[in-house]
Amino acid sequence: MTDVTVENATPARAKKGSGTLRHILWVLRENPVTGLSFAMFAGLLISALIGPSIVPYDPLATDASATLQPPSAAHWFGTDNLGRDVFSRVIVATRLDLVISVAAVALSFVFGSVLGAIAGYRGGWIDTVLSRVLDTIMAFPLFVLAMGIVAALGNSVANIIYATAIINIPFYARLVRAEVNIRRDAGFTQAAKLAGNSDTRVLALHIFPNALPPMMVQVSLNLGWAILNAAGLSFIGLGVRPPTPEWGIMVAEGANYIVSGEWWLALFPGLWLMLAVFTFNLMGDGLRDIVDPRRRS
Amino acid sequence: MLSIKDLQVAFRTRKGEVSAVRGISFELARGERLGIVGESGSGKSVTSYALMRILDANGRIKAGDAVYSGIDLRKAAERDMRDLRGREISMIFQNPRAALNPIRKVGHQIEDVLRQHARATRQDARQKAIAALEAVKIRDAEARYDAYPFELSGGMCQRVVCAIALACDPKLMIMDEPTTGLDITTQKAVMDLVDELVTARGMSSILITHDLGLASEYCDRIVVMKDGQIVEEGAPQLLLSAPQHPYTRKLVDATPRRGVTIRELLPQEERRPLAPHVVAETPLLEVRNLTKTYQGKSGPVHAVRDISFTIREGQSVGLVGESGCGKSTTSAMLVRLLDPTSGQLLYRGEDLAQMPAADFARNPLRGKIQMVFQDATDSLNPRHTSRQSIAEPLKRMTDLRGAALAARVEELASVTGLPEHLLDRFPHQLSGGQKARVGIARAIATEPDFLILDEPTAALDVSIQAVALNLLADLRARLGMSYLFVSHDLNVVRMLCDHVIVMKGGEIVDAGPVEQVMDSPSHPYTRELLEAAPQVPIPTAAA
Amino acid sequence: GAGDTLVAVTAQTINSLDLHRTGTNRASYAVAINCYDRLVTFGTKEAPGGGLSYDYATLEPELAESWTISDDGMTITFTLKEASFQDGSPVTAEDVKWSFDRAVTVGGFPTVQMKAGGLERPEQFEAVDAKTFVVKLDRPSKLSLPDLAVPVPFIINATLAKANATADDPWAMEYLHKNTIGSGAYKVTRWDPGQQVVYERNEAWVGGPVPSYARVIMREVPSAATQRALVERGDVQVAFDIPDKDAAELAEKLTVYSTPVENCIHALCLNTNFEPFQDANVRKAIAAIVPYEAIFKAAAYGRGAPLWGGSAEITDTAWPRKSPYDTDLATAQEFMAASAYPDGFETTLSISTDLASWMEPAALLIQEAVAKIGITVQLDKIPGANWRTAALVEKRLPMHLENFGGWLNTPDYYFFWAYQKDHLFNSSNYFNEEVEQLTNETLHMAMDDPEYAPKIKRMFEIAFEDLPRIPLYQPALNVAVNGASGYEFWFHRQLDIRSLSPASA
Amino acid sequence: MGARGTAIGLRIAQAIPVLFGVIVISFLLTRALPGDPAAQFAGAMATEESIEQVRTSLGLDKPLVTQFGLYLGQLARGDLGQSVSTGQPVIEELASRLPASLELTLFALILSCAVAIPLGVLAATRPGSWVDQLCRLLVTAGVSLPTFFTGIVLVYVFYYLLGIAPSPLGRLDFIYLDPPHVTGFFLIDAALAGDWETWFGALKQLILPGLTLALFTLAPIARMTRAAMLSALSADYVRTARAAGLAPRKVLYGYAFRNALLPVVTTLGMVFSFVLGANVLVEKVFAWPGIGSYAVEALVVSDYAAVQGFVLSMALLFVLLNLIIDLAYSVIDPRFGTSAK
Ligand SMILES: Nc1ncnc2c1ncn2[C@@H]1O[C@H](COP(=O)(O)OP(=O)(O)OP(=O)(O)O)[C@@H](O)[C@H]1O
Ligand SMILES: Nc1ncnc2c1ncn2[C@@H]1O[C@H](COP(=O)(O)OP(=O)(O)OP(=O)(O)O)[C@@H](O)[C@H]1O
Ligand SMILES: [Mg+2]
Ligand SMILES: [Mg+2]
Repeated sequence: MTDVTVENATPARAKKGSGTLRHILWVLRENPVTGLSFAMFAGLLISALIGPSIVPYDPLATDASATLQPPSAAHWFGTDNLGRDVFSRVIVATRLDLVISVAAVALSFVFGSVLGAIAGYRGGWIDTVLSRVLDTIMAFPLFVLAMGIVAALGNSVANIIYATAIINIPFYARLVRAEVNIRRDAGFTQAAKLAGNSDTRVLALHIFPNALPPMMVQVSLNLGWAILNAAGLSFIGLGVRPPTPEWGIMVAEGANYIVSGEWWLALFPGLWLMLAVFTFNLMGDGLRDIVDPRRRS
Repeated sequence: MLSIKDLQVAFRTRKGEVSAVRGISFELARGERLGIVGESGSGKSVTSYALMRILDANGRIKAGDAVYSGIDLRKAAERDMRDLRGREISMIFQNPRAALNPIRKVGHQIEDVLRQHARATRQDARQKAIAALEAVKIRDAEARYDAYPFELSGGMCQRVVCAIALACDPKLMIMDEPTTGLDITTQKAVMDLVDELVTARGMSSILITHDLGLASEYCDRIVVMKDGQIVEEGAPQLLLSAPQHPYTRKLVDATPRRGVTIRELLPQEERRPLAPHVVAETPLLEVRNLTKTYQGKSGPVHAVRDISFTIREGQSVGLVGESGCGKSTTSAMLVRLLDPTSGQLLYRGEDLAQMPAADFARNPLRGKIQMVFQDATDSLNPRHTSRQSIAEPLKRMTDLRGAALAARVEELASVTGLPEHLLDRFPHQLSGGQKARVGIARAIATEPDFLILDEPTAALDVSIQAVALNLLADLRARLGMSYLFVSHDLNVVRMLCDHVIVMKGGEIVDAGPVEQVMDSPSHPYTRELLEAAPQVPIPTAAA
Repeated sequence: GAGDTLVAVTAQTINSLDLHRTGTNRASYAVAINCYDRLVTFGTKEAPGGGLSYDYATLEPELAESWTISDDGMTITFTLKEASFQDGSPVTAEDVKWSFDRAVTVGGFPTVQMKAGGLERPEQFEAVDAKTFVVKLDRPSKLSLPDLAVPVPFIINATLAKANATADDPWAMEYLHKNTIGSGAYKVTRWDPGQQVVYERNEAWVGGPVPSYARVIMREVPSAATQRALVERGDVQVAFDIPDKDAAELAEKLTVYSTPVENCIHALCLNTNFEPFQDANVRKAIAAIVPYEAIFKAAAYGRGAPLWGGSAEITDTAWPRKSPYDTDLATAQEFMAASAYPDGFETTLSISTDLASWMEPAALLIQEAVAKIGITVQLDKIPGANWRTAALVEKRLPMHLENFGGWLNTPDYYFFWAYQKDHLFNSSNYFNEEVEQLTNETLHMAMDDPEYAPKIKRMFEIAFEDLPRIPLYQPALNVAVNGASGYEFWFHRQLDIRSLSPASA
Repeated sequence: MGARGTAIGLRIAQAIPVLFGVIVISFLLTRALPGDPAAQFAGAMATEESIEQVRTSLGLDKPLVTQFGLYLGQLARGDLGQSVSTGQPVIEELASRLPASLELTLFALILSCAVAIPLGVLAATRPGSWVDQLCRLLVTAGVSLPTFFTGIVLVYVFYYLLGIAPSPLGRLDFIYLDPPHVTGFFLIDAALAGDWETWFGALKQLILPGLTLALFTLAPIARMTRAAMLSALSADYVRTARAAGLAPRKVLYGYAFRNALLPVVTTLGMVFSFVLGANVLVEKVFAWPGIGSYAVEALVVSDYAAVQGFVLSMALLFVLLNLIIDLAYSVIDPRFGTSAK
């Protein structure tokens, strides 16, 4: 009997694994836009991972003899005012920008989820207090709050991440709160309690995962936002430190060169920035479908 | 008046074309009341949408003819169809509250139809709308004109929907499960009203339902649908007493009614003898002065007021009553998901009410008191496969792990008749009956002594309900469990339970052995309930 | 009509109409210049970069008709012109006294600047009669008269001011903050903080020739690109203080004046409080590795004047002057090898966010260059609000860029601020006894004093030997002009609108 | 009406702790800013004493708690203090700059709604079609562009290269005079004064920055409209309306769209407050004299009163906005304020 079940269980489990993979592939194939966005994301990831080792020039190396060169075969995206290769800088910046956005979103995801889940599940005064605190953050002009935080803490990558995370927390918390709230008394929640789960387990393992699909859409929007936010901070001089290449700074600095005709300085980083944000935003629906088992057939 | 020939409807979906209706034909004479019955998904609704040409964008009539009073419904221009809808043919849908625009005054919604079909002008629209409301016997129609749907009860909403449907004196009325979601007493009142109006105006009607009782009570002729086809049609009496098609027979058999045993709901070939269950004298659960008061926004809500009863070991107790009478609240307290405001819950003499519900998860008795939920879909975590759902209580409350756990899950699946290959499916990939089985398997996983069944079959088709009820009866006999069976279907309670409790407004108004309470009801409310339930005029299947 | 209106754009914000007020920023000095008169002003000469420049060497009357200096050099007597304020009342010596009293009393920058010319207390000023005004000095100083030509000692309509003064506010700070009540060439008729200042001509001005433009609008446009577009398209006539790069490129299409700012040096400072920089060889090694040429190109786009590769021998007292250093890896390596840090070290190079446009490219190039001699440099961008405290007050930045420029155009004045112990712009914490003494001696000494030149040359020698500040280049003030003429450069680096006229005229 | 009144009263009451929280946080945030405002404002040449003097006059020598107490007292008198860097009372500056930001934001939102809502409706009526996908791509591209970048590119193309847009110099070209101040909104003020030349002048200035912001806000509005329309169109009441023979227009706009408006209004409110905060960057590009650029300048120089005043006014605006949304809700949705949903 035991042997039989072991044999049975194994293929079942194996089937389940490939089922997930098949599901992902199906989601990607089903909607061309989603498929496209994931392909672009893969491209971004690859350039973040191996970009620094394949770029043709050292992104920090200046070259006084080749400043402000328009795009050419040697410098695909041209060079900047110090003769640095814009293409190399754009590619190398991918990693930092992804790190900033992913880290910021991860932080706000975790904290926002915990806060929102507790508020939504517990209700009562905890909910009231938490909601007021979140309202307070939301009542701030968010970009200015981020500016204030970075200005106060100093403009390091970590602080940019913290600032971005803080201003995003309310969005996650509210979303999770609402999602948890509607499932607080759902049948499967009660069933989970009947199965001997403590409140914490019910919340963490049964209710919360069901809030994931809508959160994925939020995550994708926020990933894009985080990059734009960092770029905005750079624009007003609160970005990461030079000479580190970062898209926002490159666009912000390059912006001053547009009118003088050196359009490539802002255009290419801007294009990459836009491409990344675009990719993130488009990925939302796909991500949601992937984490949503109800979309499986 | 209406003649349909070989109608076929198909939908384009991601998985290719789905044919929902595959060549049905029927005729409807002037003044005739036709019933369409069949299980869920058999194409009843789609047929009616096709007649009205209001199919979803991905659906289309593939073939066949539908002619209404000489107009070819399939070929008619959209303009003409629009003119037809509401004026010649009207529809009423299930879930009346959702069928009304939530942010528009009901009077205006009636006016919209009147004005659209030029039955009213700006000046007299209001007056005609009020007249339409009065026609459906809404009290104080003048005042209701300005009401929004959320300010009305379910029954009143359905009357408004009727008023909209009848506003332009249509010749044909299509009712798609008009009473689902309504209380049994309200259901009767609404159906009686509609029937009266339809008859009085000499209209034809089509009643779509899966309740044979309802159809036989309010229709002159019934067609039975299965998988997009009509399998049988005829007068109710004839059809019900001598069903020709096996499917019809199955349907007729499965319909709960007076004087049949639970086994007789099943198709004949599946009726194995039912092992008797033993009711001991020892009380398993004694409920004493149980009270639950919610702190609502507008003052306290007394959901359960001071109820007491006893459930003995092996006994099945039915709990009936109208929506909102406190059935679910009571069961939630018994199963220790909810703390009572006051009162005692003596489980084998131990007062469970002393333990806060929040801590009960760690109590060894947790596994002994389990529950099957009203809505199987809602009670399964959409992210868990059947296997995970069934294994959950075992993992939490037993030491079974790995292969032993898998074996136990499979055993439970086979006990509840769930095919093994369904264990790795997610709830949305299961049918209603299958979901119900998963719910039951999960509830009995820890071999509880006491099982609460909160309307476990309410969302199921009759034939599936029949199987589920029999399964429960078998399990009871096999495992010697006690049941508290919550339901509003008195016929079901009669078949499954030994004892019955009738609740109203949070109080127990009547209680006693099933036969006594049901056959010679003493309390007027019990009588009202019994009368409202549609009775299937089938002579007890002799065979 | 458009002909008598001039529109100028600048990135700077004017935050007060009163230079004496605490917190008034540099851009606001323009108001004092254009709307008020001083007793004297500087003459005009041809500027080195083209166009006109003020001439430190000649003083000309503005409100004063004439002046005499007593033989001991301690008393200066001014006779005032027949002038009237913009409300019609005559300008009297009392007004001058009240204005000077105000400048030396209110504290902050005006008081400090007055002190530089030896003007410290109200008792030093006397209104002898309506048209005669006397300044008494504690000691003769060559800086006193020029100090009266800087924007600070501007002359206010004292009667009107006093009428608007209160017990809490005896100097009518609130009133002058929002009103210009002078006798100058223009008055401010409209001030939208953060947006624009509108000047209107005072037809009765006697301080100089009546300006051509009846109306001048100074618009604040923070974006350099926008400024450039505006002036290039001719929508504005003057883009004031534009970035070097725009200046370099616009020069091909429009008239661009890039005047090297007198007595101003962009320098790399090495803080002697930090160990490696106490080592003269390290300082020299750095001076020999700095890529001057590249910095001048990348940070200044060749605008301004180079300050490297000069001759080792000092023959004149011109300042700023070229240092004897040039980029030379071998020399740098030699110095480094000779130092206590042959293997290099790590340090931080700080720049200000407010001045990033030149500091950042310069810092990046320096960072890259010094890496070649083993010095690892981390760049640190300090918020503008923090910069002054960190760099100048606390002097806690080991290696940083600095841009001091002295208003009074003498080398001793520069040394006073930038090389004397604890003085504000001595951000390197430099101390050298001989320099202290030389500076003190030369500060008030007349420039034609025979002792003056040798002492100054000695100062230069020491400065280039000790190298607390490595001169990079002399910056330029860039002004693009499209459709106007008569631009004149001033040491205060604000736009003097009085001399401007339409190009065709 | 009673229930609505109570509900709105409740919202106002709920705003009080939020405002207090904002006051505390903004106070602490400003104190945490780097830089010594006293040193900053004493000027480059200031001496120790003059810095101390400034410190005392700004009240920065007192302990934090006392400073906070003083600040609260000031607020209670309706005094937001004086900005040190511009030397103006904060409240006056906000009063003159807020309308500029509001006008720009509102203009951008109206522009954005005019495009996004029809686009969303269109996409919802043809879900999955190429129109739908194209809409999605377009609006996503819009929201992917950093606003300052879009702004600069627009200026470059439309002003510098083509010369069709007016110079990006704030709210009004200098050839016009400001319209007489009534509301502070130039378009409204000029219209009130009947000065159509100025009105067009002001409109021309609004177009590029408005477009920049509108591009950025298309996505959330269009997406929400689409989603809300989709769910409204599949609702039972729409089917009822269709079965009753109502005209498609009536069904689409009278039934589906009005219901879909509810979530769209919420989104609009969020977008509005977000854009008002994000204005900063666009204002910088277009030299727009709004409160965003004011806040940036103040923040950079640690101008406490100005930053605090800005944050507080934004918070008030936020509260007001939520109230307006609630009001809009209560107009659209009769269920507002009752527990029914
Ligand atoms: N828009 C649609 N797209 C695809 N398939 C559809 C669509 N609408 C209905 N169907 C399919 O058509 C079939 C018939 O559906 P219909 O709603 O008519 O069933 P029914 O008999 O009314 O069932 P119930 O009693 O549950 O209401 C079902 O299999 C359903 O899945
Ligand atoms: N959390 C709650 N707060 C306030 N009132 C509640 C709450 N839960 C239930 N009630 C009220 O208590 C009463 C009893 O509800 P209960 O769910 O027990 O009814 P029920 O008999 O199960 O009805 P149904 O047949 O519709 O399931 C109802 O009036 C309900 O409105
Ligand atoms: Mg149906
Ligand atoms: Mg219930």
